[in-house]
Amino acid sequence: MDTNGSILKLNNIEVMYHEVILVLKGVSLQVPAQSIVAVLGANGAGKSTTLKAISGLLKHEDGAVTDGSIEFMGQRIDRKHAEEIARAGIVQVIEGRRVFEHLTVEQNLIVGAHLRGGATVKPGLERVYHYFPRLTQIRHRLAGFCSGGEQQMMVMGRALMASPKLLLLDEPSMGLAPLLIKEIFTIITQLNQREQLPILVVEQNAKLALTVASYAYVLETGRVVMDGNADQLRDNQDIKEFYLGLTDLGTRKSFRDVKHYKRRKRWLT
Amino acid sequence: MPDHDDGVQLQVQNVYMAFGGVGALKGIHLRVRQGEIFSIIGPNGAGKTVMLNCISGLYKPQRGKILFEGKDITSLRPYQRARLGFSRTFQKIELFRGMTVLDNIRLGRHLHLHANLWSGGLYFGRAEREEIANREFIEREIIDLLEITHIRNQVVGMLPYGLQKRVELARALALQPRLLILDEPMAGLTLEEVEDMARFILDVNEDPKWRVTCILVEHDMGVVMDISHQVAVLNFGEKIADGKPDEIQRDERVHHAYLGEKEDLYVTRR
Amino acid sequence: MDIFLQLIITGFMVGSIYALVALGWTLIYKSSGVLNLAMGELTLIGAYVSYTFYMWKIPFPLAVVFTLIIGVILGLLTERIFLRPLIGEPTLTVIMVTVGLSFFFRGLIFLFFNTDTLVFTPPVFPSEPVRLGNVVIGQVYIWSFIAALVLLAVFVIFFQRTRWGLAIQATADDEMAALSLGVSAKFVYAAAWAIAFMAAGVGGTLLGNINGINISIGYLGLLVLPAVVIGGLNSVPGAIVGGIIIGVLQNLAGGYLDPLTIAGFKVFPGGVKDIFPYVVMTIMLLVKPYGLWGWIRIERV
Amino acid sequence: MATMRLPSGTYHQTYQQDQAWWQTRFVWLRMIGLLFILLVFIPLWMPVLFPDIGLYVVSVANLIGYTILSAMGVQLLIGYAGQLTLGHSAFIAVGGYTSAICMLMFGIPYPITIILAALTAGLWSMLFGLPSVRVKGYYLIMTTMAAQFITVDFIITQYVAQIGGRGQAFSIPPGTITFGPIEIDNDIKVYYLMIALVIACMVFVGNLLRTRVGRAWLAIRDNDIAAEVLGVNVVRYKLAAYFVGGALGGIAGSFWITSIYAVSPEHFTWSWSLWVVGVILIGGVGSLYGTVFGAMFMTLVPEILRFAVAPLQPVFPQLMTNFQFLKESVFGLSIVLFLLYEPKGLAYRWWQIKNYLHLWPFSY
Repeated sequence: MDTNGSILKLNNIEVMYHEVILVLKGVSLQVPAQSIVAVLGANGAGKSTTLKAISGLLKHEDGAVTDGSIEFMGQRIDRKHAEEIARAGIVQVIEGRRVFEHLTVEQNLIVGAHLRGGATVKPGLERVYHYFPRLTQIRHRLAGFCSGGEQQMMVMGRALMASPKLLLLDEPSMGLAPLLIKEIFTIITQLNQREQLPILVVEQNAKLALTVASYAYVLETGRVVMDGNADQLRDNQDIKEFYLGLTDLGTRKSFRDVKHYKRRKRWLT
Repeated sequence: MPDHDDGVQLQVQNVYMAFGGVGALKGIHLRVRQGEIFSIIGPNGAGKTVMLNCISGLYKPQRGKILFEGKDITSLRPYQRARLGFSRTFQKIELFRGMTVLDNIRLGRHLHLHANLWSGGLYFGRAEREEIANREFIEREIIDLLEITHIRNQVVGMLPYGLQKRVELARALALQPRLLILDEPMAGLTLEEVEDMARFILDVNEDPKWRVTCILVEHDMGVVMDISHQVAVLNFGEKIADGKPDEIQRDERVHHAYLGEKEDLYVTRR
Repeated sequence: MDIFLQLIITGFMVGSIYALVALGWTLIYKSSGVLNLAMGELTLIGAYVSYTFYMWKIPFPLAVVFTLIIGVILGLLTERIFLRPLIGEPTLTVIMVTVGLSFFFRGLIFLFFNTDTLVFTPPVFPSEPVRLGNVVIGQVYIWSFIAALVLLAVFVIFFQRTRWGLAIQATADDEMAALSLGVSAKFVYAAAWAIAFMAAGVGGTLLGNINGINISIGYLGLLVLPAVVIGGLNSVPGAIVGGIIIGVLQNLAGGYLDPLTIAGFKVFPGGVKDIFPYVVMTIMLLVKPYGLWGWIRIERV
Repeated sequence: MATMRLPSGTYHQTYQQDQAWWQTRFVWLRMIGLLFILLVFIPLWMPVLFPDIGLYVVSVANLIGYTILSAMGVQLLIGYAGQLTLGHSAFIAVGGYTSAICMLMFGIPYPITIILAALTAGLWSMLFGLPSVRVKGYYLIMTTMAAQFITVDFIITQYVAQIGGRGQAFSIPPGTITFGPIEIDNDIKVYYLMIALVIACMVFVGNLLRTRVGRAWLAIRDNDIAAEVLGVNVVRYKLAAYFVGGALGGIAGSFWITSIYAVSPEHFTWSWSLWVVGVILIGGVGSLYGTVFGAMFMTLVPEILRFAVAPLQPVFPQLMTNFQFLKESVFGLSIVLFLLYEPKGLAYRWWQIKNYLHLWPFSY
């Protein structure tokens, strides 16, 4: 992929938790300006960790980038604190719709503008309500009482309030109804196209992610095992087998047969 | 499904459960037969884990009943269900992280030991004999079966994720359960570890010495379809299908509810 | 009936001072999860500091302002030196550090001021009581009540309206999410301690004007705990209501139960006033384990 | 804490050996040496060899022993069962008063009153453990504090202490406390009683911890949901922990009346409750040895402070009058600094040194 014009570059980073557990073993990826990039992979493959390494939230969980570098718009950010990284313009929407339950919807959004000062609150709120009209009706409700879909919109809107230059989305589809997932992903595409906002999205739902993203990386146990343009990946045989499940079941080895011998085959390593 | 009661070990009847007005389970019926592997699948947030928590007694359903071998257990506490032979593992590993593997497994044996405050405090004599017999059982039946001999004296918190999952299974088995509840045992494992885990589950299910009924919640469709005898599909708190794995794979409603297209059933796979 | 009214009103006014200190306490707990057992000593420090300024012939309002400033400085220092390195340590360790701090502060205070009761001279508030019907109230109480109300109002507005007020609440709700938006958790903790020192300082000053300054003000920290528990540990309105409830109940207990003799038999020989808040709190917890407005944690597995 | 590595060349052929306490001959020898120092050297030889300070050392040792006994119940509750408590003085007080009342009013022999004290304090502790069924964490701290204030500051001060009719003091005339024919009337006899009680309690608790009862406590501490699913009756074991914790406190209280002439509520203040929590934190939470180390640290530091201040007295005469405050503040600061820089406690450091020496000079 074209290395120039990327606003975010991860060069072979290693991440350790509690100084012992190695979670990422050399991950490199790039986000070109104005594009949507997806990171795919299984539970525990290190997708969320990658995002937290970028946004600096890792330090808060006693993790650290022990090797490699992260550059954002030409500046090293891997040693910086979460607060400085947010100020620089990278805002992460963390997994699991973490709203401030005891604040109202609008107060939640205002906290999002924390770093940008009072003057940006009004235009910011207008922009968020434009993209998420549903939030307008519930602006004075306590966030804790909102439904899952509303909370997902709220956390995305809250991130928008911080006027990000790069948005990191962690599992935006998790636990949402199919209809809502569609709505959320439409808005993600709109944000990218109208605002030219680059987005790095982590998803388990590979099919969905590959429809909105232009480029994707596949993570497996802390390593990038594959990357390519979204349409290339959609046609790739291994992706089909392991992420889209497109092979017919007859030819695949059954887990019942594995029982009494150990299969040593590893794919892509 | 033909409605016959023979061999039914666990029955879930019309269980309803809501959190803060949002229905997590809306009238679920399940029938699990003695000795089978029963899988519950469905998208995230469908209520699978809530269902397991109701079965193992961590939540008390607001309506409906749960019967185990014909006996109403709806209002029994989890430890009382453990006495009946329930045992489980958790989605996010809930091991005792500061203890060794051996001590974790010893804890699983709690119900099979009898020391009390007095005999335990004096130790020498009854309690000591009991502890040593117990150690023999653990070494022979559990540690050997699950191939964790090499790590038995290590502190659990320091082990890699895959081994922790295995230790959790070991601890659940130490209870010598009759019903084993497994909440996403494959999540986060490498393919090889998944194969091992599937092998262990099949072992305890098929080995005449164990013959454990398993209730399995899992996202890995490959494993679910290969090893289960029965599969139930939950979606937004409702059961939308129930049957043999090949029936489920053909079921139009399952495809529809998951995402709308046939191939998407496997989107959640690993 | 008059006695009853008298007790209620006095209790209400003293309770408003408790509420102020309880609020500072809740704030630290809410934002950083620290159970601060040194609150009584913070109150003592406030009382002695404002007394010192007043004795230097600085006008009382100005002395209070200086106390607030010193409170902010001490709060920031305490947080920076003693509490910040403990982020991520087990809760018990953090609690014990606050216990150590309370020993440290108390020792220092008495090293400088000795244990004798000190009285603001000349009295700040006129000693002439105010009469409302048959109820007699000292002016000290009225002024303290007003001061406490004003400060409470300021705090509530701060939380509801300002950027940092929202940020503190957001951090209390979900620290990780707040961090992801660039809210500095360190600043929030520091602010919480600064505010707690300020609230305790004013509370101590007011109480010092009522009864004179001695170690008994330090026990306020222990009285405030039942107040915040009754309100629910992390609720701001809860702290205020809890403080007032404790003030009223304590006065009523002191008036009617201390001592209580029924048919010549001493049912309560004395001392009820001091433990009454704790009895109420324990009973309350058995009925409502999370206080009036405490957050209920849903355990997920 | 991780298990100690065995020296190479030592193998176990039975599970009994593998689960034994003292696994090598070296450890045996060391324990016998320790017992010699404790039973012969300190009480018998010290006063003879060092007449100036010998008895003082014995009395400080008695104070350490009392601290160990007091803290052991707290260690069990906090360190093993995970039930935070800030009111343990209450149960020590119950023990002390039970012993004193049984001896003075009913003439029951002292050894039996120790058992009665343990039972009474245990049951009283269970009563205050009841809220633990519903409340957790910080709320539990509050109910244990309530136990302290309700028991000591109200019930004992207002009712129990009045029984003797001489104000709050409950004096114990000389010759009241006898152990069979032996009258416990000097520090050395108290010392032997202390050693016997400390060893008995430690062995009892240590044994409990390696059977299912102790493991159930650890399970509740680490993860009560998992514990319950494994068949542990959480409520019952929590109450059992309160019972044993309170009973140990009762023994401590019962022991302490041998060293004082009158029992009064001032011996069982809230500060002492906090103090014993400090002991286990500094010694190491979840370690029996930690209780001993912590008790030594917390007793010796103020004693050393006292010696450090003494030479300054002629220069600053007011220092001694203010010594109480100075001591308090230095002590508070030392707790804070200790927890800041050694948060895992002395037992952890001890374990590190031991492991280091064990492997020395070949540390692989």
